[in-house]
Amino acid sequence: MNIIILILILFFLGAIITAFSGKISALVQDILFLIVLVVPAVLFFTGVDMNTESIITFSQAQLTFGMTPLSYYFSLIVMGLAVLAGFYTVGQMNGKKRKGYYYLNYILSIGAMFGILMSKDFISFFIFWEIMTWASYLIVIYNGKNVQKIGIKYFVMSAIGAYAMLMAIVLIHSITGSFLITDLISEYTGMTQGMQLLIPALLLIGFGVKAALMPLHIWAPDAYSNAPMSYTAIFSGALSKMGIYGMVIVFLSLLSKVPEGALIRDIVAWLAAITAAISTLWAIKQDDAKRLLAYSSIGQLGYIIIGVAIGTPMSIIAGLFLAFMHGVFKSALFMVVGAVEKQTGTTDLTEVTGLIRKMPWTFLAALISIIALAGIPPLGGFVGKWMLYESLILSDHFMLVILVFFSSTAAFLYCYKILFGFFLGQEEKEWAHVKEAPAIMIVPMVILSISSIVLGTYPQLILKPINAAMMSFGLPDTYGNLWKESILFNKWGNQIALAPIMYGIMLVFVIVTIFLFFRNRSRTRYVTTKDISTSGEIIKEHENLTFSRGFFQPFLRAVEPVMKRQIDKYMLSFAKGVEDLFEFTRRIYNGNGQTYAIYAMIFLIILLMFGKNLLG
Amino acid sequence: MEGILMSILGAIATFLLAFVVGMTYGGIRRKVIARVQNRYGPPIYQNFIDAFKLFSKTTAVHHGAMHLLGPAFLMVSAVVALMIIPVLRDNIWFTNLNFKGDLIFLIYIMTFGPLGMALGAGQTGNPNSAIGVTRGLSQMVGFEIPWVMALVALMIKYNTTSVVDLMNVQNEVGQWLIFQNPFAFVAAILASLGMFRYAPFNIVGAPTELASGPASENGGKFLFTMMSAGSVFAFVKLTLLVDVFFGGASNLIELVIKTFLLYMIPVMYGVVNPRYRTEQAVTYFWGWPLLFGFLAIIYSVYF
Amino acid sequence: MDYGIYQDKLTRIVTDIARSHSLWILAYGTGCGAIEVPATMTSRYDAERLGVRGAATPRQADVLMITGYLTVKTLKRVIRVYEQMQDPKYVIGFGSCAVNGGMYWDSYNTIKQLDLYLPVDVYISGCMPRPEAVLEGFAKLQEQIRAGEARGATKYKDNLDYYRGNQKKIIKNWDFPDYNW
Amino acid sequence: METFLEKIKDRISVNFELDRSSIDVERKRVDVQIKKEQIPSILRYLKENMNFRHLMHASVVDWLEEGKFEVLFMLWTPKEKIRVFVRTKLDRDNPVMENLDMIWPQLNTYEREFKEMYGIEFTGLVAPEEFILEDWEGPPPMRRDFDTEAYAKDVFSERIGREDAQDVRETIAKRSGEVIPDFAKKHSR
Amino acid sequence: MVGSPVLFVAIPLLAAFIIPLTGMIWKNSVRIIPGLVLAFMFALSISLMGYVSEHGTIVEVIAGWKPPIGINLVFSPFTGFLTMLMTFLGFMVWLYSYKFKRNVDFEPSMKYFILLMLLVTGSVGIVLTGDIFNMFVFIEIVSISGYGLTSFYTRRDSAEAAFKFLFMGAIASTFLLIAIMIIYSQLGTLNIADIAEKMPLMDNKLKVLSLVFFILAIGVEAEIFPLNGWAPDVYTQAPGPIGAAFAGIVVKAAIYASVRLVYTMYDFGGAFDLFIIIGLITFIVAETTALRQDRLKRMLAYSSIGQMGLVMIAFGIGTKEGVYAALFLMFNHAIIKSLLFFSGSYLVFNKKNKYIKHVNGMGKYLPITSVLFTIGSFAIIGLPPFSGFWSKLAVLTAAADSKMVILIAVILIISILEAVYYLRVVNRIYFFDKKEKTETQKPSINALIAMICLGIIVLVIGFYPDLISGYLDRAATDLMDKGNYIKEVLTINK
Repeated sequence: MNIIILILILFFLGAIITAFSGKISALVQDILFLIVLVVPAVLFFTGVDMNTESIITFSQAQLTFGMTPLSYYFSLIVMGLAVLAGFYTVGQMNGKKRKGYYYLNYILSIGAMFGILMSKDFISFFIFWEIMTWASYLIVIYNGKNVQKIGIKYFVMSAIGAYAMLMAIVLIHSITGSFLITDLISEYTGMTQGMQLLIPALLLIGFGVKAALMPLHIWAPDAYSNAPMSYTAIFSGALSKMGIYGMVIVFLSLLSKVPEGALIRDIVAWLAAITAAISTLWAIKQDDAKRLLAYSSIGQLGYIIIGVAIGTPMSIIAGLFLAFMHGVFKSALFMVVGAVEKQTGTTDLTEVTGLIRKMPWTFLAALISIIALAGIPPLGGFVGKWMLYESLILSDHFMLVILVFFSSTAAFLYCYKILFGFFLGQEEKEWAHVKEAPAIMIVPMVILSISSIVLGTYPQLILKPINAAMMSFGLPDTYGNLWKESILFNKWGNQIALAPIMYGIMLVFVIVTIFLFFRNRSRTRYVTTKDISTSGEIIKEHENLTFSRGFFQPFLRAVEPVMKRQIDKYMLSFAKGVEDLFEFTRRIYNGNGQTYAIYAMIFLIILLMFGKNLLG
Repeated sequence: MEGILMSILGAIATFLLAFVVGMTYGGIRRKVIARVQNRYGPPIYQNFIDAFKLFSKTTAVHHGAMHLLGPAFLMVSAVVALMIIPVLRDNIWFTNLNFKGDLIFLIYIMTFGPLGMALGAGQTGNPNSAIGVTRGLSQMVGFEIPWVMALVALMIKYNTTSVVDLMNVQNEVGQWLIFQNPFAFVAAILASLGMFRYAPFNIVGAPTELASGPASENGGKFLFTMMSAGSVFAFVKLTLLVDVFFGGASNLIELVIKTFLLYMIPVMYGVVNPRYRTEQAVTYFWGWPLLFGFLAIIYSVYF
Repeated sequence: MDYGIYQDKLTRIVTDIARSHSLWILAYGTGCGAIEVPATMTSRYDAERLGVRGAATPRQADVLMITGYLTVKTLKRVIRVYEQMQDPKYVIGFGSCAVNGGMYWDSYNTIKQLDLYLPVDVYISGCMPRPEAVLEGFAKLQEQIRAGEARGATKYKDNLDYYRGNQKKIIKNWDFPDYNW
Repeated sequence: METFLEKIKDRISVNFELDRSSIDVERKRVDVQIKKEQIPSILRYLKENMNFRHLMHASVVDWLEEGKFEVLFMLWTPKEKIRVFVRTKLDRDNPVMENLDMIWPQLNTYEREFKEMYGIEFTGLVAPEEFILEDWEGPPPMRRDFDTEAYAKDVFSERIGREDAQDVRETIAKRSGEVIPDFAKKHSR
Repeated sequence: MVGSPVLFVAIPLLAAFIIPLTGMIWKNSVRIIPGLVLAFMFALSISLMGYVSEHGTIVEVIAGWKPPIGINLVFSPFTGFLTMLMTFLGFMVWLYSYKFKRNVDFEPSMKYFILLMLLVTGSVGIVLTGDIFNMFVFIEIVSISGYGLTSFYTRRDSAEAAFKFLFMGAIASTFLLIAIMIIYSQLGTLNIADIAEKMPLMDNKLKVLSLVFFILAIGVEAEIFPLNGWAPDVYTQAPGPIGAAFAGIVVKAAIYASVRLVYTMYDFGGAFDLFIIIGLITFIVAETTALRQDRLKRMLAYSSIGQMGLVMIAFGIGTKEGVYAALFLMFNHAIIKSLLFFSGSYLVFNKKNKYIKHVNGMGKYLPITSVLFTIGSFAIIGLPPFSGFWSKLAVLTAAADSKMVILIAVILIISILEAVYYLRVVNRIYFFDKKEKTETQKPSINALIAMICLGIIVLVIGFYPDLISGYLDRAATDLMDKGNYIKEVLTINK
């Protein structure tokens, strides 16, 4: 049996077995869950190579599975995150209800993502896409809060995307007579101009929903924040990347081949830039860590989409690199929030304060991930952002640079807010009992944060697969002279020379830190955060002076004109208008037999009037 | 071995230069403010005395690891920025790590310090610190936009993100960029008002309002670290402006003259202005500076 | 004063000179005396030329200026502020109220002898002292520092029991944190 | 104006049983005295029915000789710009009164002050903590029978040089040759 | 050949007469015998299908009169497929309703099972017959048993619904008869194959007139807009399983009739456009109306109408792929909608008005039924890997091959609405708290078996659509090949 099929079967059978093994014991269920995640990952990393291909034939369609360099790259994200978040999940779900339901959908969605990446034709792509959608939908409504609003919003937006994609798929089929992705690519240039624009546009709508591109993003904040955090790590880290994956295919193999593609590319890039800017502002406004990170995810996906959409080799590298990094640090952050939620029971940034001494490891993971998220050297986030700026400037997208810069500067605001809200500030009596999260939750977070450090210094670790993926799209081999293209590094010639800089920074960091930190630490004593200068007032035990409400109020006042207009509201009022319209059609059926008879007569008359046309 | 020793010595020399110049400029600023207010003012070396006193003060308490690390972050960021910026043009002195001095790298590494400091300030538990930090971050969003617009205008025009390349361009043309794209200079200098955080943009550490904001729990050596990092930062910012708009400096005297003249702009603007409120400080940068930024970009793209 | 590693006399002299020329004051404006501080700082008298400069918080300050009468309630805050200041630190009692209660000598809640509770380095008399007097007070303080005599902080630490005893006599509900340096 | 003030006074006296009432045309004010039981109702009446919405001030006078505390509420109407003084007398030995801060919330502050300074009890008053006198254990200090000098001598130590306890006023008068009238000698410290 | 198609008609009719008699002896025989008959019919259809796939179409002549004069039954891959589907569903409905309301008296329950059997028989007859007058007769059988079943509960509302149905049915019968008369007067024959052959001889105007009358008449049963006003009432008022029978059996038969008209009897292509237009309007109106329903069964009814519109669209595309898609849709719809009606009836079992809000929190009390309902919902929305996806894909592919881009867009947009209203129900089942303390009815074991069977079919077809795609393919080829039909029917020698 082919190994890809084997992995898929393992996932799907394993999901069902895991779901029902809860009847035996919770421990067995946990172990099975981990086995079902780890074994396919091991199989994948050892057994799958670019030559494995397998075909399942149906009368309607041929399902072709195989791996491309691009899907290998994305599989790295999915498989790695799935395993890490899996361990985290076991810790987080410990003692929760309906574990079977959760595990089932978790594994199903992972399997579906893997299926998407391994699909070489649109039918299996779409099937797995939809499995992923409803599995994630079922997890989004796991908590059962506001299901009618959030769940329906997510599902409707997904349905819009999926049906747009489906339409594109059947159009492709009608033109090429095949569902294979490679056939589409090879026959794309021969299509009519209308189809050349329509098909990518429809596909982009489909992918844009999952990648939370602007007018299609309205589901994301609610869905991200309502799912359990261990899944949101997957949701934002891996699942949204499926949209990116599709976009890469559309942009690189379709739109870059026709001159009209530039229009769509620019539109998407602009939408993405606006998405990034606006959602960053919204993230600043949030007081709930989950929602904050949700908006932040949308913004970060915006950068990735910009990189992919611009389409110069450099920007694609930037986009793909950021996609990986975003998977790493954003999952770590969601895990941090989940850990805090588990230990304190809330994610409200205005309530929880001063956990740094209670949960030091969690804080460390949060700190490193936040630094990566903010794009500050020497961590991984910076490398991606740097390449993005470079590529935007070199390709003369100057207004996009400004927008991206604006949003990434504004991102510092929420970065600080989340660190401050949970971990800094005064220690409160209410959280005095809080303990560090269990090790099974800590370890994945720490591994992820370490990888953001490592990838900042050694980006070539993932630049190699990125390069392979890009070469598979016919782009030039940039791995060797990647940095030549960027004017940054020509002092060191054509080798990858990020490391010396980063070493330099780290050296300075270590020297100064050791000098100041340890020197000061040995000479000073720790005093509690209640011992602060407050005009001589002695802070009582029940008093907490932490500044947490209305955190960026002045800033938000400054940007209020932008924030007043919400797409969400427009869409809702549109939907409401449509429903009212349907109320009108409903009245056609008024329940009166005579009316129905009149309808029949009118129908007869109309048919007779147009009877001549029936002759054809 | 010798090379390493030399580069370490060079780094120390750069640091000392930046420290001395930055501190002296700070002293001059105090003197200027005093004179504008019809006072005699402290001596120019007053900042050195203050720094030395702070350094010699006992520092007995800290509020936790981040509090200890905050000033260290600030210092790291200042030193790294200093190591990267090309101090002198065509001179082997003071070229530490600067791999042609990438602008984007510089912008980011310069935000790293304040953010680290903000974390340190956060852990002290003093509400004033956090308020100051939020103000500072808000203001940063404000001034970064025109600042980046000005830089992007130049980067697009000359298709480079390197400071050294920009300096070379000015040398080849024989004309400073301030004359080639005056709008960019105006936008950048207006943005730098916010960057220096002098009045009217001193909303972060407003002493009478916030009890000096992020610094409010830091005394002694912490404050000394912050003060010297601030001086180094001031030097870095001035050098950057000089490099980008005034063709850099080929020797120290030229550098000092150019930076001093530039430094006087925010100082003079500050002495005659009261303090803004936060949203005013943010939206200030989205008015005229933004317009100049647009003009700069349009000018560099179409002319 | 705890000089720690600065045992060397030359270093001590240099630091003392630096300290004397960089006095960051924390003006505890308890009474009417607070109005004289701005006059001292601004253009006519300009205390900044002596290196005197306002500090925002006790952590940064060197000099605690108690400008005016002290009630029991404010004494508590003043002690707290003083304890939060970092070594070396000096206290200036400012105005006759701070010296001996002044016109509130028979008030039911005015402290009439500040040095029972805090080690005062310099008293500036007057009701109110004029800025010239304030400047002279600073000059005196600088002299003391340079001479190595202004050792209020050490005195306070060494005789903490004495000061605490006096303080506790006045302040009934004692809820201070421990003095930690 | 006079008739107008009279009218207001009449209107009050129709509704409430007043102990004493007068008008002051020059200062545009009506002055009424009333039993303490009727204070809440009269204040509410004045506030709601007669548009005296603004509580300007409330204070206490210690009539040591009478053995009474006089509590005074000054109300003001922004429309006619007229003041009404409502007074009541409490027994000095047992100064108890009803809590009034539901009529004007700012009365809470006044009541806390009266409680600390005069020892007047307000039944139902909710005060979060001490108002001015932290850790005060002595008698209410603003009562006229409280001997502040003795108290200060007892609690605070005098700085040496102030033992003579000269009266400042007298010393200055002696130095400058000023003649202090008799009535001012006793209680004018 | 194991049996003859005649048995499809003969056995049930015979049984219908015998049952009252056996009922006097053994009460339960009234329940059981119809089930046996239906099971037999299903088995027969399977065996005949096996034969047909090897030897080709069976044309059974009744009483020895050869076509075009005599009455004949045509068991082709197309009709056979539909027969199999209908008999299977009929059996499922019987199985499901075997103990559906214990409190029903003996007398009505007798009526119920006989009528159900007749309903299935009539539908099968419509499909199998090769003669338009016979078709009329079978339509009347279906209608009359349908009226009876609608008013089964003998309540005011069900009587009203039945009356509406009757009213529309009467109009339909009239026009059907007129259309048959026109055909007969012009061509002198009633045999479909014969008519198809002679059709070019007929006057164009009369041709159009007769087609219009046919469409009007059959459209009532086929629930096309605007002739479907009776349907929601009937679905709501009839017993739960009867909704499934209507959606899965009767409507399919009617659709078959109209398809047979357009594909075989008449020879002009404009009718295909008419199919698309009517189908589209039906689809849009029904689905939008379903969105605004607050009662579960009405919602299902409108959804059913909408699906029929989609089937019409698929037939209207007119290519082989279109027919394939339409057949696939019919199959899926029959299975899935029956599943939804079956499980939905238990979810709102003891409620008078059967509001959607009554399903709140049922996931906890009726887990299996709820899961089945969820599967059905997901399938009918067209989510992979359930069976509904493949049929939807087939429709869209067929439309795309015919370059009907706007049609695809409309179908997909309306499908979003479908997703919305089904998900509302599913959300209510699982994530809302049960409000009032109404007692819930656990499904009886036979009902559970029926539902699970259907659910398994949904899943299996979803994972492996090739199970039936062979049948569908042959059926589609059969329908498209008009000449072959005529030849096979007319050249029969026996």
